[in-house]
Amino acid sequence: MFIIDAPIEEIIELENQIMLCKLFAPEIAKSVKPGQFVNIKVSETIAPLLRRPFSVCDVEGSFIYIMFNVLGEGTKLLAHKFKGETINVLGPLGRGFNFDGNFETAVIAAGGLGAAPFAFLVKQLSKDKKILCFVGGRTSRDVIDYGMKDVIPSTDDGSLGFKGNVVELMNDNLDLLENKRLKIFACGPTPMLRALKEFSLKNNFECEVSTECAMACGFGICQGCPIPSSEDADKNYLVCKDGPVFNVKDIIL
Amino acid sequence: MFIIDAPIEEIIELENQIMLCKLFAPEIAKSVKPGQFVNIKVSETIAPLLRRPFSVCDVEGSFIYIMFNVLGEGTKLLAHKFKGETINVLGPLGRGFNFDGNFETAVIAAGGLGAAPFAFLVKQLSKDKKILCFVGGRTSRDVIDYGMKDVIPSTDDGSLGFKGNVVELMNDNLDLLENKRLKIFACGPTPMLRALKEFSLKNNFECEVSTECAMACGFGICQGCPIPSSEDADKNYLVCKDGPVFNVKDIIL
Amino acid sequence: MSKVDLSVKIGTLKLKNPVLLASGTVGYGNEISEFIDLNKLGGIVTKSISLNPRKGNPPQRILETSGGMLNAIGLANVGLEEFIKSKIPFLKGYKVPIICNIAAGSIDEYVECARTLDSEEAISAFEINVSCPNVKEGGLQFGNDVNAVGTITGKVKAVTSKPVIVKLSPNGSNIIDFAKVVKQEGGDAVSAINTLVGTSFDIFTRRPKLKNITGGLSGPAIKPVALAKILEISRNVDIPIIGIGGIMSWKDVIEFMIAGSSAIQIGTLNFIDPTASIKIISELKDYCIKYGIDKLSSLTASYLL
Amino acid sequence: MSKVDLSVKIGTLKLKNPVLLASGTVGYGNEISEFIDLNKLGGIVTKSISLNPRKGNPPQRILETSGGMLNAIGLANVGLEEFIKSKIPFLKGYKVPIICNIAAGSIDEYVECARTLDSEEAISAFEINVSCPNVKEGGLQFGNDVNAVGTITGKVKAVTSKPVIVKLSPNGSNIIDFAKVVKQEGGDAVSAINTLVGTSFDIFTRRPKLKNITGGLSGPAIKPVALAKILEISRNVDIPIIGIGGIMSWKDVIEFMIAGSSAIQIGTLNFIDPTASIKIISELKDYCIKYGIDKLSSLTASYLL
Ligand SMILES: Cc1cc2nc3c(=O)[nH]c(=O)nc-3n(C[C@H](O)[C@H](O)[C@H](O)COP(=O)(O)OP(=O)(O)OC[C@H]3O[C@@H](n4cnc5c(N)ncnc54)[C@H](O)[C@@H]3O)c2cc1C
Ligand SMILES: Cc1cc2nc3c(=O)[nH]c(=O)nc-3n(C[C@H](O)[C@H](O)[C@H](O)COP(=O)(O)OP(=O)(O)OC[C@H]3O[C@@H](n4cnc5c(N)ncnc54)[C@H](O)[C@@H]3O)c2cc1C
Ligand SMILES: Cc1cc2nc3c(=O)[nH]c(=O)nc-3n(C[C@H](O)[C@H](O)[C@H](O)COP(=O)(O)O)c2cc1C
Ligand SMILES: Cc1cc2nc3c(=O)[nH]c(=O)nc-3n(C[C@H](O)[C@H](O)[C@H](O)COP(=O)(O)O)c2cc1C
Ligand code: FES
Ligand code: FES
Repeated sequence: MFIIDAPIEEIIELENQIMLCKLFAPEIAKSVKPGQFVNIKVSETIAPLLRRPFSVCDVEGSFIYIMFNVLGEGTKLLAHKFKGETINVLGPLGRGFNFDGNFETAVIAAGGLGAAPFAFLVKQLSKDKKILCFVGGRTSRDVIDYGMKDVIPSTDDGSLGFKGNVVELMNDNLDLLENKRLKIFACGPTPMLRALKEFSLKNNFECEVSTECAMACGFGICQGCPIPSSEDADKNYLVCKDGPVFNVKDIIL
Repeated sequence: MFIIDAPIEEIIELENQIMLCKLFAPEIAKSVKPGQFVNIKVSETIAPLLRRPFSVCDVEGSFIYIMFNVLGEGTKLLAHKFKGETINVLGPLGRGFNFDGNFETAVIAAGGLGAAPFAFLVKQLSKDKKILCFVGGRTSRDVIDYGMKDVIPSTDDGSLGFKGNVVELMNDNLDLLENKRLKIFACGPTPMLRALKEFSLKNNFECEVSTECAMACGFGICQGCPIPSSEDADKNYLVCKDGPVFNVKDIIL
Repeated sequence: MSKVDLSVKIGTLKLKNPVLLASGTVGYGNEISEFIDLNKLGGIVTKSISLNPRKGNPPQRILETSGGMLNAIGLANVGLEEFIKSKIPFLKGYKVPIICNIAAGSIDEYVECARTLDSEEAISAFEINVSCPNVKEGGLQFGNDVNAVGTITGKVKAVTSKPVIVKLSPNGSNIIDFAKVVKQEGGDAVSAINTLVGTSFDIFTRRPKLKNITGGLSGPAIKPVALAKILEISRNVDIPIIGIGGIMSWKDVIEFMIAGSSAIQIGTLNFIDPTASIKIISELKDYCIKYGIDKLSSLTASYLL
Repeated sequence: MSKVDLSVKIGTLKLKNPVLLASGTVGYGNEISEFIDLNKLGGIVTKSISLNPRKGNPPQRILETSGGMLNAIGLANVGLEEFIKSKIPFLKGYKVPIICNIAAGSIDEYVECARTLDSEEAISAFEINVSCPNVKEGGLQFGNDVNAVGTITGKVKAVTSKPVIVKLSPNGSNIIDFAKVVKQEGGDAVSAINTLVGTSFDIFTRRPKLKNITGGLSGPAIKPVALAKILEISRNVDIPIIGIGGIMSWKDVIEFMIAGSSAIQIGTLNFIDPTASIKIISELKDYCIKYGIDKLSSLTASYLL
């Protein structure tokens, strides 16, 4: 884990209110794995007080990318930064995706900004796996497939691809999935992950999900980010340290 | 009084840590008088929470200037703004200098950043008064005479002009002042104003001083900025509303 | 569109909207009237008035802190007589409800002020300040004494027919007891909260930055504390609550109402943006329209726990 | 240069500098040891330990507020046995003084924990948490009861020879009474403050944002309150104080010491910058050199009022 002042190399608006930010962060770029995240101090003042967690979206040499949605005060301040400004980045944090396993096809399932961690994962997977990406959004503008390939889209309003959510989309394409040695990698809103858990259990698919939770520290000292274990009723995992990526079987969503 | 989002037309460093900022603020430019101030929100967040008061340093057409010292969080944030950014300005506030009076020579006495309000005052006075400026600073770098003329400097360390403070400087130049119909206009640290009060009372000079005080509102609603009246022990003036400029006789410094 | 009803009731006091300006943060209305139309407000709570004028504490009286500010004004005010002579006439020019805040150094002084002001038609209600942390007499001396607060409430009620609101201190652990005694003694509502006691030192002189040593903490920093106090009262005592403490936006107003407030007061925010209250009122209206809320007052204590 | 003495004493407890990491903001030291050399610290206060493991409250457990944060962790901890088995061995690898914070649901549980841990040489002192606002039993139930705090102090003192520090709540108006009873019952020091009770609601769902409804407010927002409580104790009770609440910089440390603290704890700041404590220690040294302060401890209670 490193704490570095990372100069912004580039910051662009990908879509309305969706930003992509390229940071010079050699130590992190060298050590980060897909699915891990960084915790960013978006201002030098106490407003906002806490860091903001973002998945590492991609890595290129000494640079890391983060992709983010402008939601509240923190992401608004971040979106207004300029090239050359420096932000303080803590990372890499958490456990990323486990993609060394014994599977042939990696199935990506992304809902909305859940697309964030997958450019990096897809790049790594491309070396020796087949890849199939299911990407959902509310409307065609919300279908974020940055860095993905072989994308099958869905939208809530039907404005692009299948009309429905990502899990319904996958169900609809079950023939593409059945009888494959596959592993699902998913990220998106909790209701989507919940539906996906059911879907993958039913179909006996291996599935890892990247979860989210309000965080204070990001590295295990505040106990602020529990997620209940599905095996032990007395146990919580910490999203920041034991996750954010979990085998979907291990957690209660 | 106006509350306006004023775009920054220009922001430059005059001296080490002393900034000059030109703002497009037509309503304020039109109505402000020398010695009045504006109260500026330097950030859009709650850090810092309160506005920061600054004298209007000069006016040019629809533009006002403020000159400031980078001291704490607020002025640091302000110093890092760029041309084109907008800041929220409330003003003009307070009572400025009264320079219509029956005098021939205006004597300016400025200590350090006390120079701030005088470019504007000197401009107005130039129409029909003689002007003599005494300007003090710790070292030659701290002698700020922006927009002044006929400047006689002093420094604490003797690195420029007279060695000593402004009031000692004026005492040293008493021959220039005696037997003139003059009025002193002063701004600077409280100890300087205190010494000046004594000096002007002793020599029977009319003297107005611009005072400073911690402020919350800047326009009379918080009662945060009292300055004791020298005439009525039960009375406080408010620096923001009854001042910041006072006849030195009226207040206890 | 215009069918949205922003009006609220605090006991018998009816206000056209829940947005009041808090005592000590708006003087007697004249300065802020240069920025806003007072008539648009739910009401104004005047700077605490005492029987005799008070000069207040010596400077430094205010200090910014992280997300808040400390004040130790010390109830500087013009006194009852001057208030009647020069401040009420100004306020009479408006139709905005005036809640007159009274501070005092003795129980009798509260009663005397209320009795004298009872005949002033321009005053819609009294707010009894028993919770000022910045004066030696009165203020927190009463604010931490349940019996005293009960006595003051009862005695003030006895001399006026106007609604009596008691402004409570957040500096104790038992705000419920205070709300209960106010209700029991006939008080019409409570306001919560006044400021939290705080201080700060200059690290070079080693002296307190405020001449009064301690001051009262206000602003967004205290918002979570205010909400917890309001919720506590709301869950335990059946009395209308005027919520105060760190409100910075219309969203905060909604949050305070959900937590139990019938109306709210804006304090520190007036210093930062004197027009904020009016903007907030119009944003509350937009919110009601957008979310189909006919009566804003239906939000009061609408929490789901 | 190196003649500056940063060491401080809290009763019989000697620390090489006044900077401790606060309970609940550093776990049991292992995660933060990836960022800093624990041996450089004045000490570490471990996450509150209870007799049995506690799962803590369900999420959402934390929430950012203006200049602060609310937490309702609910004393999630591994329990006494596991603490001894796996956490103490890790900490033993360091020379840093360990202050073991104990939380409990009953007086007996406090005593039982202290008795069991008394033989652990790695533990330098106990900090008794009677002030957690986030659990139903223990916590504030005791924190607001002077007699209970006295009994706990006395009974814990009776089973251990290690220094006993009692961590006080800021949620009452009478912190002096608590400090007095701690001293009277033989307690070695008090820590002040724990968090202030606060809450927040989601304006759309109308539910509290924290599952536990209320949480504890920490961070720079509460700094003025902490300083006022510390000053109050310092002026009235002759007992060492460990100052806590919103410390963000070396300047804050100096301010807390001037206000009466013998040592201080850094809490929320660890989340924002886990290296901050070490930077602060070196800045304190620079400050002492620059201003010719031989003994940093001479600042304690050096206020000029
Ligand atoms: C491990 C992890 C990885 C993440 N990766 C990304 C990413 O790659 N791209 C991205 O855009 N966002 C990501 N998020 C979410 C991101 O952290 C939040 O959007 C951000 O903190 C919001 O900050 P804000 O100040 O703009 O909003 P706030 O003002 O704090 O809140 C605005 C809204 O966002 C919600 N929100 C706040 N914090 C979180 C959070 N931690 N998780 C979910 N919702 C939150 C609030 O409830 C509120 O509705 C990630 C979160 C986690 C925990
Ligand atoms: C009527 C008036 C006119 C002013 N005009 C100017 C001006 O033209 N140019 C200029 O540079 N400054 C001026 N000041 C002072 C200016 O307001 C402060 O320097 C500024 O508020 C500091 O903000 P900060 O956040 O940088 O510092 P903070 O972090 O708030 O404080 C840094 C240091 O500045 C001191 N300080 C804070 N506020 C004030 C204040 N109001 N007055 C004096 N010292 C203060 C603090 O005690 C501290 O030592 C004026 C003040 C007043 C009241
Ligand atoms: C400068 C100042 C002066 C105040 N004076 C009074 C007062 O005279 N009487 C009173 O009851 N409350 C007074 N208050 C308290 C406010 O009315 C309010 O309860 C408190 O500031 C919390 O609200 P806020 O966070 O919105 O400011 C004062 C507050 C401030 C900041
Ligand atoms: C997430 C979190 C967990 C905490 N857990 C504990 C705890 O277990 N025991 C305890 O005595 N105090 C606990 N505290 C309180 C801190 O030790 C400290 O008293 C408080 O946070 C104020 O200091 P700060 O403002 O520097 O954070 C906790 C605080 C936070 C923020
Ligand atoms: S965010 Fe602090 S423990 Fe996970
Ligand atoms: S600054 Fe508020 S009254 Fe002067």
